[in-house]
Amino acid sequence: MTQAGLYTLAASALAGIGVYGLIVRRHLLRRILALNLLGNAVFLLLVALARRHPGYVDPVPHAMVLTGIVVAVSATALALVLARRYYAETGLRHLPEDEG
Amino acid sequence: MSVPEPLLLLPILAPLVAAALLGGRARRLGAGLLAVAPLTGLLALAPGAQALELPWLLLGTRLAPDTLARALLALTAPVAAAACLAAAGGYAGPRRSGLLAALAATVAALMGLLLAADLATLYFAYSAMTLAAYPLVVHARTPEAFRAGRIYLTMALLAEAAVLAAVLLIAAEAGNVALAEAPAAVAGHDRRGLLVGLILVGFAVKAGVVPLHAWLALAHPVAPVPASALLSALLVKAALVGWWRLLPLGEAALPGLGAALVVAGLLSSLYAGLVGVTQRRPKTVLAYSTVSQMGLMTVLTGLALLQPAAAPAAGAALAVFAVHHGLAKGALFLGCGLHGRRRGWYLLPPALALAGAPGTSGVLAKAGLKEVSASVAEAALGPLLFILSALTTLLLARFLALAWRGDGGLDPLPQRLAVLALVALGLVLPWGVGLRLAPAAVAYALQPGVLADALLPVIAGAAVAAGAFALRGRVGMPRVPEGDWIKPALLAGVRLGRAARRGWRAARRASGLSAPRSGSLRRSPGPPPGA
Amino acid sequence: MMAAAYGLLPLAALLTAVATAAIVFALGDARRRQRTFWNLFGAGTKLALVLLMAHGVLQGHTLEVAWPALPGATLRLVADPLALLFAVLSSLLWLITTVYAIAYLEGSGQRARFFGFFSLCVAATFGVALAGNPFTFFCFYELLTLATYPLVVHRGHSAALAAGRTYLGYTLGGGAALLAGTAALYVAVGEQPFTPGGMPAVAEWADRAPVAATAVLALLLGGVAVKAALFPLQGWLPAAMVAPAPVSALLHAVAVVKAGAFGVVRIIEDTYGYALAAELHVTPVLSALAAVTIVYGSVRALAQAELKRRLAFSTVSQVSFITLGVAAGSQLALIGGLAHLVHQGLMKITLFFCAGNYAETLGEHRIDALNGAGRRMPVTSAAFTVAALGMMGAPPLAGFISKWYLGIGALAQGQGWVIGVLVASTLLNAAYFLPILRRLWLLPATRDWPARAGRAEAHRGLLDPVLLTATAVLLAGLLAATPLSPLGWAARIVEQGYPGL
Amino acid sequence: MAAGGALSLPLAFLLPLLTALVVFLLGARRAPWLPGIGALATVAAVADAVRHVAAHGPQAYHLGGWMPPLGVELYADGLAALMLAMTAAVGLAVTAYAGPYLHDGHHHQEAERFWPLWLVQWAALNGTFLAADLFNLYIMLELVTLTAVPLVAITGDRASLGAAMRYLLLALLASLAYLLGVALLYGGTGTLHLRQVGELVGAGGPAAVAAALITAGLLLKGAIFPLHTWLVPAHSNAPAPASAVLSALVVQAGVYLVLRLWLWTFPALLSPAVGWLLGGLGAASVLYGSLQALRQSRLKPVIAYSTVAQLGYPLLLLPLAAVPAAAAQAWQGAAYYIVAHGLAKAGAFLAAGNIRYSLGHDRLAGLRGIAPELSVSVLALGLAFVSLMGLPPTAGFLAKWQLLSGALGGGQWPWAAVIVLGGLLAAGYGLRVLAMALAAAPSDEPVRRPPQRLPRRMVAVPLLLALAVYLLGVSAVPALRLLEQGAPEALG
Repeated sequence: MTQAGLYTLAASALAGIGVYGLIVRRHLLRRILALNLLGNAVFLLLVALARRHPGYVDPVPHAMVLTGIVVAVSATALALVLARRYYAETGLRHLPEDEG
Repeated sequence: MSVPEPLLLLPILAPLVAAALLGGRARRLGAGLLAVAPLTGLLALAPGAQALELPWLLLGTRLAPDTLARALLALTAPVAAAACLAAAGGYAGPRRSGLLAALAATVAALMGLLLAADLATLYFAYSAMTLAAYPLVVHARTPEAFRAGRIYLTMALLAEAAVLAAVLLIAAEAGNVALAEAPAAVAGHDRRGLLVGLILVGFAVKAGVVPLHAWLALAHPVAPVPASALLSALLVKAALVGWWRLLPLGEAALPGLGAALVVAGLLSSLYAGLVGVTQRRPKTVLAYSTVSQMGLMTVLTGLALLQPAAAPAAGAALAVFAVHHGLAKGALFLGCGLHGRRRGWYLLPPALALAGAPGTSGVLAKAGLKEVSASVAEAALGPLLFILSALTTLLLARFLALAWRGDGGLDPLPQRLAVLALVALGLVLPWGVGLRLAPAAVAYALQPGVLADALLPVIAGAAVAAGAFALRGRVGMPRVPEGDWIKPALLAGVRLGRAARRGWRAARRASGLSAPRSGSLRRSPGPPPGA
Repeated sequence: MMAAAYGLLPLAALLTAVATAAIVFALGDARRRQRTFWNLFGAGTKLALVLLMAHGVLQGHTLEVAWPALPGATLRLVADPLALLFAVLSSLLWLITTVYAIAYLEGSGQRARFFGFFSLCVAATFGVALAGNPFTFFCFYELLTLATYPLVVHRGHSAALAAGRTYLGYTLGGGAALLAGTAALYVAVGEQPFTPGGMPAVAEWADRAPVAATAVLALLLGGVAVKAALFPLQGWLPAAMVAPAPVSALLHAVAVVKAGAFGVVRIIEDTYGYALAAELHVTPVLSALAAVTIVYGSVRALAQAELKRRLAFSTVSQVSFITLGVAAGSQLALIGGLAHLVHQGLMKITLFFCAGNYAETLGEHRIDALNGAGRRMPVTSAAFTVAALGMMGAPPLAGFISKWYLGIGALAQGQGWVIGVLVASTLLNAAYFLPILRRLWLLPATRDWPARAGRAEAHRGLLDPVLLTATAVLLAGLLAATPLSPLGWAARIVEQGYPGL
Repeated sequence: MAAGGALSLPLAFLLPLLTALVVFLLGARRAPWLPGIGALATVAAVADAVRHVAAHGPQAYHLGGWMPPLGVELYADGLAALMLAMTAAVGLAVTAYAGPYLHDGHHHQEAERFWPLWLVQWAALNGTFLAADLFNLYIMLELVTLTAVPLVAITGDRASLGAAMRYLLLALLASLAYLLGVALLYGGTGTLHLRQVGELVGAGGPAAVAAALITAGLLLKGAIFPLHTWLVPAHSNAPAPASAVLSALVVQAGVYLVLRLWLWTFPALLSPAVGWLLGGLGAASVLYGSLQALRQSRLKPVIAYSTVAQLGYPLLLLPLAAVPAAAAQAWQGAAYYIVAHGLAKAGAFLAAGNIRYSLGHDRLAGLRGIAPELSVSVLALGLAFVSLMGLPPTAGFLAKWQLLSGALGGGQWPWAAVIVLGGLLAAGYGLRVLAMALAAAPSDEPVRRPPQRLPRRMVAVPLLLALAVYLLGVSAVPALRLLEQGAPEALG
C-alpha cells in the first residue's frame, strides 16, 4: 500500500461521501459542504498524482491544487451568500422544487 | 362595284358600334343605326370582298364568305335588319335599350359566324352567339322566362362542350385550320367517328333536332317578338353553318351516321308537326313549325353525309330552303307582334309559302329536297315528304286560326314596314338564290305537273284543318305542355333530388354527423325554386 | 460596360423591392402620403427595371448575378425568358395591386406593416422567378412564405390567426419537404444551374440510383405542390380568404400559387427534364393529380355561397392547368401552361379586385346578396363578367387561348382524356360563374345600397386597376397571335428552351 | 507582423478584466461611459486577433514568456477566432443595450453589480476560447460560472435567487466532474496541453472515464438534455442583458468546449457508439426543448427553451465527424450554428427585454395588439426567430443547410430528420409568439396604459443584432474560410 494509493483511496472515499450528501441532503448548507468535500477529494487525488513517480515530486498538480482551492473558496463564499439571501428572501433552507 | 377587304369587318362592327351608342347620350341615333347596321352584311355579296386576313387577331383570324355564307348573308341581312327595325321602332316594353343591345350583339355574332373562315373564329362566333342570345330569351325577366333561359343555356352549353371537344380534336391534327380544308381534315382524322358524332350532337341542339328541341319551344313564346324572329329565322341556321363547315360532306361517306341523321330529321319533323298542332299559343305553334322545318334541313344534311356525290346539290338545296324558311319565319314572328285587326292578311303569304302552296318559294324549297332525296334514296322519302307537307299545312292553318285576328291596337309604322319588307322579299329572294345556286330546281319547280302535286298535300292539310275547325269544341284537343318532355323530366328530377336529399339527411342523422357547414349553399339537383 | 450594367439589373430590381419595404417600414403608419409615394415609386421603378431586363434578354444579353453563400452553394439570379415571364407578370401586377391596395386600405390601421411585407413579398416572388439554381429557388420560396404570413393575418382577429396557422402549417411543411429534397439533390449531384431540358448530372445520377432520384423528385414536387394548391394539399388556400382583397389577389394571382406552379415548371423541365421525369413515372401521377384538382376545385366552388371562397376554389382548379400543361409533356401543352400562368393571373386578380369592390363599396360578401349589383356598379361588374367568361374559356378571352393550347398539346401526346377534363372544367366554371353574372345583370336589386358618392361608382383607385386588368384579359386573348402577347412569349420560351419536347 | 497579432490575444482577455476592475473601483454611476470604452477596446483587440488568424493562421502567445506546463499559453485558431468575434459582437451589443436599461432610475443596484460581473465574464469567456490547456480551461469555466450565477440573481427576488442557487450547485458539481477528469488525464499523460493530451491519450479505460467525466461536466454547463433543468428558470428570471449573455454566450461556451475537446483532444475515443450517444443527446435536446417551448405561456421561457433546443444542433456534428463524406460540411454547419444562434438569441432576449420593459410583463396572451407600440422590437424578435427556425436568408439557415447536407452526405438520415423536424417545431413556437404580436387587441378589453417609452438605443440594438444575422445569412464564406485555420485534417 503506497502512500499514493492511500491518498487515492481516501480521495475516493471523500468523493463518495460528497456525492451522497449532494444527492440525499436538501438543506443548502449541507449541500455546499458536500460540494466542498467533493472538491477536496479531487485535490487529494491531484496531490496523490504528484507523487506517482517515486523520488520526485511533480509541481504541476500542486500548482493546480493551490489554484483550485482559491477557486473553491470563492465559489463557497458565493454559495453561502446566495444561500443567506435566499433564506432572507424566502425563509426556506432548501430549494422549493426539492420538496417531496 | 368592288369593296376593299377591311369592309368585311363592317357587318360585325356596325351593330356593336350601334349598341355602344345606345348606352350614351346618342340613344336615338344608336337605335336608328342599329336598324340599318345588319344591311352592311350585304357588302360581303359584292364581288370585291374575297377574304380578309387578320393574322394578329386571336389565333390568326380569316374572314371569307363562301357560297353558303353568301346565301345566308342574303337572308340574315334583311331579316336581322327587319327585326332590329321592329325592335327599335316598335318595341315599347321595359328595358328597351337592353333588348336592342342584346339584339345587336347577337347579330354581330351571327355575322361573324357566317364570315368566319378559320376554326377558332368559328368557335368564337358560335359561342358568343350562344351567350348573346341568352338575354334575348330572359328579357321578360319573368320566372317563366328565366326557366326557359336556364334550359336554353344548359342545353346550349352542354352542346358547346361537344363542339369544343370537336374543335380541339380537329386543331390537334390540323391546327387552326382554314374552314375550306376543315372537312378534308375531319375526313382524314384518325378519330373520325367520334369527331363526326361530336359535331352532329354539338350543333343538333341549335338545330332543334328532337329531342334536343325543348329549349326552342320554351324560348320562343317568352322572348319578345323581334327576338324570337331572330332566334327562329336565323339563330337555328347557325347549326347548319356548323355542320356544313365541319362535317366531311363530299369528302367521305358515313352511311351509318348519315342515315341516323336523316331518320332523326324526319322524325323530328313529324313529331314537331304533331305536337305543334296541339299548342295554344301562336308563337309556340310557330316554334314547333321551326323545329319541323329544321328537321327537313337536317334531312338534307344527312343525305349529303350519306352520299358525298349528292353533297353539292344538297348544299344548294339547303341554302335555298334556309333562305325560304328564314324569310317566311321572320315575317310570321314579326307579324305576331302586330295588333291590327287585319294582321291575318300580313301573315297569310308567308304561311302559304311555308305550306308550300304553288307558286310560292315553298315549292322551290321542297323541289330541291325532293330532287336530292330522289337522287339518294329512291322513292323511300316521297310519301313521307307528302305527309310532312300536309302536316305543315295543318300546322300553319292552326297558327292562322290562332293568330288571325289581332286585338286591335294600332301598330307603329316601322313594325308594319318590317313585316311588309320581309313578306315582299319572301316572294322574290328565294327564287333569286335558287336561280343562282340551283337553276335545275327552279326549272323543276315551275313545271305545271309539279305545281299540281305541290297542291295536293296543301289541299289535304287544308281539308283536315277545315274538318277540325268544323268539329271544334266537340272533340277535345290533347293538351301537350310547351317543350313537351322537358317539364315532366325536370319535375321527376326535382322529386328524385328531394328524395335523395331526404335520404342523405336521414343517413347523416343516423351516423350522427352535423349538418353541412354554413359556408355552402344547399342546391337541389333540379332547377332552384321558380321552376 | 453595357453588358455589365445589364448584368447588375436583376440585383437592382430585387433591391428596389427590398428597399421599398425598408423605407415603408421606417416611415411608420403616420406618414401616409410619403408611404404612398414610395410604394408607387418602388413598384414603378421595379417594373421599369424588369422591362429593361426583358429588352436586354431580347437583345441577347445574359443577365446574371451570383455570389457564394456557402462553399458549394451560390445565390444566383439569372434572367432567362421563363424567369422574365413570371417576373414581368409579378412586377406589373404588383404595381396595379399597390394602387388598388392603397385605395382599399384607406383609413385602416397597420398600413406600414402591410405595405412593408407587401413589398417584401414581391421581392421574394421576383427572387423565385429569377432563381438560377435550386438553392436560390428554395431561399426565396421560403422567404415568400414568411413575407406573406403577416399579410394573411393582417386583420388580426382570431379567424385570421387561425387561417394564418393553417397557411403556415401547409406551406412550412411543404418548405421542409423542399429543403430536404434540395439538400439531397445537392449532396447527390452538387450544385447545378437550372438547365432547360434537365441537368445532365441529375440524369446520370438517376441512372445510378433511380429510386433515390425518384424519392428526391417526389420531395421537391411535394414541396412546391403545397403552394400550387395541388390536391390534396390545397386546404390552405380557401382558409387564407380571410385576408383583405388585395392580399387574396396577390396570393392567388401573383405570388404564392404562382410560385408553386412556377416551381413545378423549374423542377420538371429545368432540373430533371421532362424525359427523365416521365421515365421515373412521375409525370403521369402529376397530370392525374392536376386533373383531379381541376375537377375537385370546381365542384367545391359550386357549393360556396361567399364570393371570395368560390373564387378561391376556382383558383385551386385553375392553377392546376399550369401543372397539367407541364405534365402533358408536349411543346404545345407547355406553351398553354405557361401562357395560363399569366392568363390566370390576370383573370383572377380582376375577379378578386371586383370581389373587393363589392365588399368595400356595397358591403356585400355573399353571392346571393349581389342581385342587381350590375346597375349600381356597371364598371366593376363588366370587368367581373369579362374575367369570369375568360375563366370559363369563352373566346376571345385569355382563358380560351390557354385551353386551346392545352387541349391540342395533350392530344398531340395522345392524352385524349385531357379534353374531357378541359370540357368538364368549362362546364363547371359556367355552372358557378354564370349564376353570378345573372344575379349581377338580370335580377332586380334586393338591397338598398349606399348611394354613390359623386359620379364614380367607387373610389378611382379601386376602379382603374380593375379596368386595366380586365382590358389585359381581353387583349391577351384578342392579340394572342402577336409575338409579345403572353402566348407569344411562352411560345418563344418553349421554342428556345425546350425544343426536345 | 504575427507578434502583434499574438499580442492581441492577451489583450482580448485583459482589457475587459481591467475595465471591470476600474468600473468596480469607481462605481458605474460615476463612470457610465467606461464600460463602453472598455467594450470598444476589447472589440478592437478581438478584431485584430481575428484579422491575424485569418491572414497568418493560428496564433499562440505565452504569458510572460513562460512555456507550458507551468506557463500559460493562449492559443487562437479559426474556431476560437470565430467564437471571439461572436462574443465581441454580442458583448458590444449587450454593453450598448445595458447602459440605458440599467441607468433609467429603476435599476441602481443592479447597475452597480452588473458591469463588473459582465465585464469579468466577458474576459473569462475570451479566456475560455483562448485557453490552450485543460486546467486553464477549468479556471476560466469557473470564472464564467461564478460571474454567471450572480448575474442570474442580480434582481434579488425569490425566483431568481432560487434559480441562481440551483444553477450554482449544479455548475460546481459540473466543474468538479471536469476537474476530476482533468486529474485522471494528467495522471495518464503527464500533460494538460489540449493537443499534447490528444497525442498521448490512448483509448484505454482511464482515458475513457476521464473523457466521460469531462464531457458530463461540460454537457451540464451546456445545458444539454437531460442536464438542462437549471437553464430555463435561470435564464428567464434574469434581467434582459443578463439573459442575453447567459443564453448567447455562457451555455454556448460549454457546447463549444464539447466540440473542442472531442475533435482536438479525444478524437481517438470518438467511436461511432460515442458519436451516436452524444448526437442522440443533442437530438433529444433539440426535440425536447422545442416541444417545451411550444407549451410555454410566457415569452422569456419560450426563448430559454429554444436555447435548449438550439444547443443540441452542434452536437449532431459528433456522429458525423468520423464520416469523411460528411465531416467537413457538418463541421462548418455546427460551428456556424453556434455563431448564428449566439447573435439571434441575444437579439431575441434583448427584444423580449424591450417588450417586458415597456409592458411590465411578458405573458404571451398579453401580447395581443402590441405591435404598433413596439413594432421595431417585435420586428427584431421576429427576424431573430426566423434565424432560429433556420429559414433563409439567415445565418441559421446556412448553418442548418450545411449540417443537413452533412447528415445526408453521411447517409445518416435520422439526424437529417431531426434537423428538419426541429426547424418545423421552431417555426411552431416562433410563430406562436409572432401571431400574438400581430394579433389585433381584443376589442372587449379596456385600453391598456400606453407602454413605457423605450430609449432609442434599446430599440436599435436588438434590431441591429437581428440584421447582423441576415448579413451573415447572405454569405457564410468568409466565416467558414476563417474556420479552416488550424482545423483538424479530418474536418478540412
